[in-house]
Amino acid sequence: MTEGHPVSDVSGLPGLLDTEAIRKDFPILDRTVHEGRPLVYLDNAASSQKPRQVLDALADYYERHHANVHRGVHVLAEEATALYEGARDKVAAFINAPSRDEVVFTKNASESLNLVANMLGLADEPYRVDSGTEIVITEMEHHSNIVPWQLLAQRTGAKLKWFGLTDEGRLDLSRIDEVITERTKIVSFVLVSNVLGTHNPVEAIVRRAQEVGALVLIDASQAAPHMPMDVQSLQADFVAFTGHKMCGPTGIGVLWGRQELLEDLPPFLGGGEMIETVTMSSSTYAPAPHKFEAGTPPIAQAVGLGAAVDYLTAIGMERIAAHERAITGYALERLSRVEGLRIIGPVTPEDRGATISFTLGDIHPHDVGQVLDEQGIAVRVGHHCARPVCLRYGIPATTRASFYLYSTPAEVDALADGLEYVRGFFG
Amino acid sequence: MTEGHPVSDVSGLPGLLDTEAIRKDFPILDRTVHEGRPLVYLDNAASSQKPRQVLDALADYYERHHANVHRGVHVLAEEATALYEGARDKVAAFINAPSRDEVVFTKNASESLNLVANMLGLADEPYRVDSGTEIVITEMEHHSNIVPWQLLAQRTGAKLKWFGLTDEGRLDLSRIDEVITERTKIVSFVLVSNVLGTHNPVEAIVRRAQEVGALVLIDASQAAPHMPMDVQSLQADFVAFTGHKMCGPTGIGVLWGRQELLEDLPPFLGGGEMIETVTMSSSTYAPAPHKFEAGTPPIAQAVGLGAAVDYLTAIGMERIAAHERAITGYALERLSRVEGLRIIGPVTPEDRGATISFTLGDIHPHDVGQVLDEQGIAVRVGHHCARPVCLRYGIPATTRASFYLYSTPAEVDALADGLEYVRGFFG
Amino acid sequence: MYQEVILDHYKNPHGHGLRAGDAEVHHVNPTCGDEITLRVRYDGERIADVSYEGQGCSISQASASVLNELLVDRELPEALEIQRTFLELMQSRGQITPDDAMEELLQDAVAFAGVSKYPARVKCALLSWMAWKDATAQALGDEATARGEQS
Amino acid sequence: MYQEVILDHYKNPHGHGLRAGDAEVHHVNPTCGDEITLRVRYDGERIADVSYEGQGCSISQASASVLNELLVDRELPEALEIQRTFLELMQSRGQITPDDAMEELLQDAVAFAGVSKYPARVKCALLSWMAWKDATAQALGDEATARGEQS
Ligand SMILES: Cc1ncc(COP(=O)(O)O)c(C=O)c1O
Ligand SMILES: Cc1ncc(COP(=O)(O)O)c(C=O)c1O
Repeated sequence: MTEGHPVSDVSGLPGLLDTEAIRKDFPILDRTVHEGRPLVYLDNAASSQKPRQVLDALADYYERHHANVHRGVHVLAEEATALYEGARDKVAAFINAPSRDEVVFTKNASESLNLVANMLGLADEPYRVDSGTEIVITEMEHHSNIVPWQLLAQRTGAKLKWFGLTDEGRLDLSRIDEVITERTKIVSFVLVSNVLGTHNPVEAIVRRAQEVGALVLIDASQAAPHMPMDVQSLQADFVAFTGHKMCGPTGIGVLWGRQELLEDLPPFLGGGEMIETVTMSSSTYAPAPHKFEAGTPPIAQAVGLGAAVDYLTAIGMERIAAHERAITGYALERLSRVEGLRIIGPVTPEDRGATISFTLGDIHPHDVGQVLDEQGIAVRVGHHCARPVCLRYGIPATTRASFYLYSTPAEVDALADGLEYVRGFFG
Repeated sequence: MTEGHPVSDVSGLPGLLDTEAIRKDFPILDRTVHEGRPLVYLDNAASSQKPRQVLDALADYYERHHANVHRGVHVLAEEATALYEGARDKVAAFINAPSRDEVVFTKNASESLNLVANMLGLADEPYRVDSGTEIVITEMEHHSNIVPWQLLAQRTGAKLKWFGLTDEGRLDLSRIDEVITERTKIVSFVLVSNVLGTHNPVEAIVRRAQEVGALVLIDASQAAPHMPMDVQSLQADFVAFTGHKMCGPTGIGVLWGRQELLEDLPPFLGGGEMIETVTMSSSTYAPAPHKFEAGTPPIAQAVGLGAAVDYLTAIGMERIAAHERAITGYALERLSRVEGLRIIGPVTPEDRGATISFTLGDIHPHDVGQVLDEQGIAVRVGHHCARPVCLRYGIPATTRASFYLYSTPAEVDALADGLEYVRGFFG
Repeated sequence: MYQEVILDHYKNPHGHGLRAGDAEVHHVNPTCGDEITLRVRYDGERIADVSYEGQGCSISQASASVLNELLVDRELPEALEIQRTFLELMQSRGQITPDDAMEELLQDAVAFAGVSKYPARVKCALLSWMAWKDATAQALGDEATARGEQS
Repeated sequence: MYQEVILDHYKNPHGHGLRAGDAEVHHVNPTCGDEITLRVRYDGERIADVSYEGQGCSISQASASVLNELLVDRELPEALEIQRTFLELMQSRGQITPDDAMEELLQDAVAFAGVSKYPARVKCALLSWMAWKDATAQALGDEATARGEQS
């Protein structure tokens, strides 16, 4: 499928994409498991599958253009550099970055988040996080947006604070002025939760952070794959996301940062092309983004991410968002009819993404997941690298189904039917 | 080609591999550049090309098995985990690691080196690098093994010292007892230089380091692709290398470390699967290697590296080393006959790798490289991310030709002829 | 993997609940959050009781029930042999098909053979067994346990 | 890319060497180590001399020679126009084919059009031009240079 994904409405749901055409792009979706059962892949929040267009871009890169990037004067080095830097242009356009130089390639969102935490620990004033200052996160963060801040707090003596959650699975911002204070240096929060699905309100948090002069980092790992992203309208200082959840390869992440900040902040990892000049006793650094890209970068992976961005853009992020809204609405309704099923997170489709966590009676999520798997249905079970959320809701773990542009109403039906079977099995 | 690379001796050089068969595995080597000139790829020290076997492993992974690894209870998650962890087993066997848990996957060698530097800055005694302690490197290091130590020295107040170089391009170990002292915490050096080609003597350095209780980190980025590696016989504490130089994908590196050290040392990046348990206020960490692998790892890239290791092992690292020795000997001889050519580094094949740097009269390396490129010959020019080496030998840059298992005597001839042409062109 | 025997033990666990003991341990499987609190009571080297309470999946719950059924009233060396055999079976990645001798020794526990094919679930099956061994070492000293191991 | 004209300038550079000047700058291209020391001497807004010394590839050397030939004896606004046009050509990634007007303005410098296709080498060609602009700003003040820019 190269162009035009006509909206289908066979199921009667408005806004669905032509998944029949789209699914042809994803070779793995043809797979069967457990002796011939068709794969129903509902683990997209953990990682998405890859379209042929991305795999072709990878193969073409390695078969025709590979060399190390930068500073080469031969054809392959020039082609590889053009492809790598071209991927940066594509990503910059995808998130509406004011400048391509604001796009730093990392290995995953976790590195992007750690990069910011470490830069702030090493920075000069006014950015420096040290004792007497505060870091603010939320109780619904992924471990990758908790642990770096715990480590930074331990190393610097700064205080780690967080926003709690309401019973409905939303951020409790009622005491925002006490949480974000004049001592706050950085507020880092998730745009869409990978457990609850909650889409968080950016504006209120950014406004308060700006009031007190704190920087804002947004973890868009579960947002960038699913909706139009505009870093300028978000008004954050940094945005992090990861390639493998948005049809791209593993091994590539992105950190977007405002140019002045990237210029002012110190480098983190050293080596390779991040320098301007090196003597044994001292070095000066290249301008951003290269300052933050030590060593041979994930070249092929950036090229693959560029192809993923092209693929998503050709379909249209607005249309992908609409598709997922329709599927999520349908799934929420279908699941609510499964006896004993309790959704952890918002139960209606407003301000939420296509990730639904739930418990099923007192059947342990591992058992739910395993019995679903035997029917070919792939969901994730556990704490989804966000254990504090489970603690908050007093449950050891959840079962999580998460949808993407290729998910169909029939897959939602398979999930609901599968859950009924699970209930019977352990009933 | 799947098996048996009979030794060919058409060229009369002993020990050559059957490059005709091997080259069929590398699609890119069929490429032509600049209107039909066959590609002569002599930039292997910057990055190697990839055999079909590795590209097939990548495609198969994405088309049939991809999911996020660990903690999944569905078929794809289990398959992806088995493939990812299987790659760890392969790498462990390739370097003769006592335990698979000593193999940490990073994004490249630079991250591996930075990881050690950062761990030591954060470690408790007896490993801790701080003011009053010393770090020892050499003047022939890649920037990736200089800058992390400069950054560490700046942050901690430790002193950075280094071994100088002899006129012949070898380490000057004459004052080893003054360079490595009781204050030394870590000695980090390159096994094979990426500029000079020098293969450094490990034993003398390790013996002295052990005497004073310093740790030893070996940068094997230019060694692991080219010769049998045995981390046990090296007797180092850490060994770093990178996938893309050894027929593997970009975006993957390795840090091997002794188990007790990996257990004792603190984590560096936080998030994802590197934890054991997380609450908002504190976390405990998973055992190594996972403690050092924050976030979704480069899954497909590890699988690709595993396939590269299989490929290299099937041919045999001893035989690859013999092939490169033969090619290097031939190249040294051929190049020494080019008028005005000065080799920077050892001029005979003993204790050196298949990387040869040189200057050609006072023709600037950029011009040498560009005119070679017009003939289809890809070499690298510049300081090769090891600027102190150029400073040491009083030259702004070098031209560097570097060989690998698919390099042929005919390619050496093309290089020598090409250089004669360059001389004429600028003469 | 969900043998009838396993489901039975899950739905009707043997010896569930905490009773008096000589030692108590609390084990957690951090990867999935399964937890068990387990007590052992010894009468010399005879296992007088294994009592437990926990939360977790059917596999970890059923496995604790089977453990109780198998080990209570045994002498330590014999119990250790059962534990060792079960461990071996679980770590076999589906490669071991239990023979008659093993079936006789492990009884209901052979039903877990299928679980060994699922690396993510092996830890669930072993949770109570690891806890029991730990509690035993606390109650009788490492030495008794180690002695048992060599037998 | 290696036009005869470029090779000629490389082998026989114009105005090479350092002579008296109103300002001196030293520029380095960190990616390849090319270096230039360049002095300008002004007579009002007329360029009385551009003298230089450096090391680098044929492109950077030839480009400095062309600069000397083109700019000496010009008035500043005209020189700035030449500089701007050369910059535009070099940043065109091979997309601009110089027309007659450009050829007239740039003279020998149009030979560098081919270099613009090689991103790694564009900086070499621009090294002396950036140095000249910097030296001019030092000699005459930023203002004069900026004024020239707007003309
Ligand atoms: C000796 C040496 N060390 C370290 C590196 C860094 O490797 P990477 O760029 O893959 O991080 C290289 C390669 O560029 C190298 O040649
Ligand atoms: C919300 C959120 N943040 C961060 C991450 C970390 O992404 P990665 O594992 O690619 O580093 C994830 C995904 O696992 C996520 O869902």
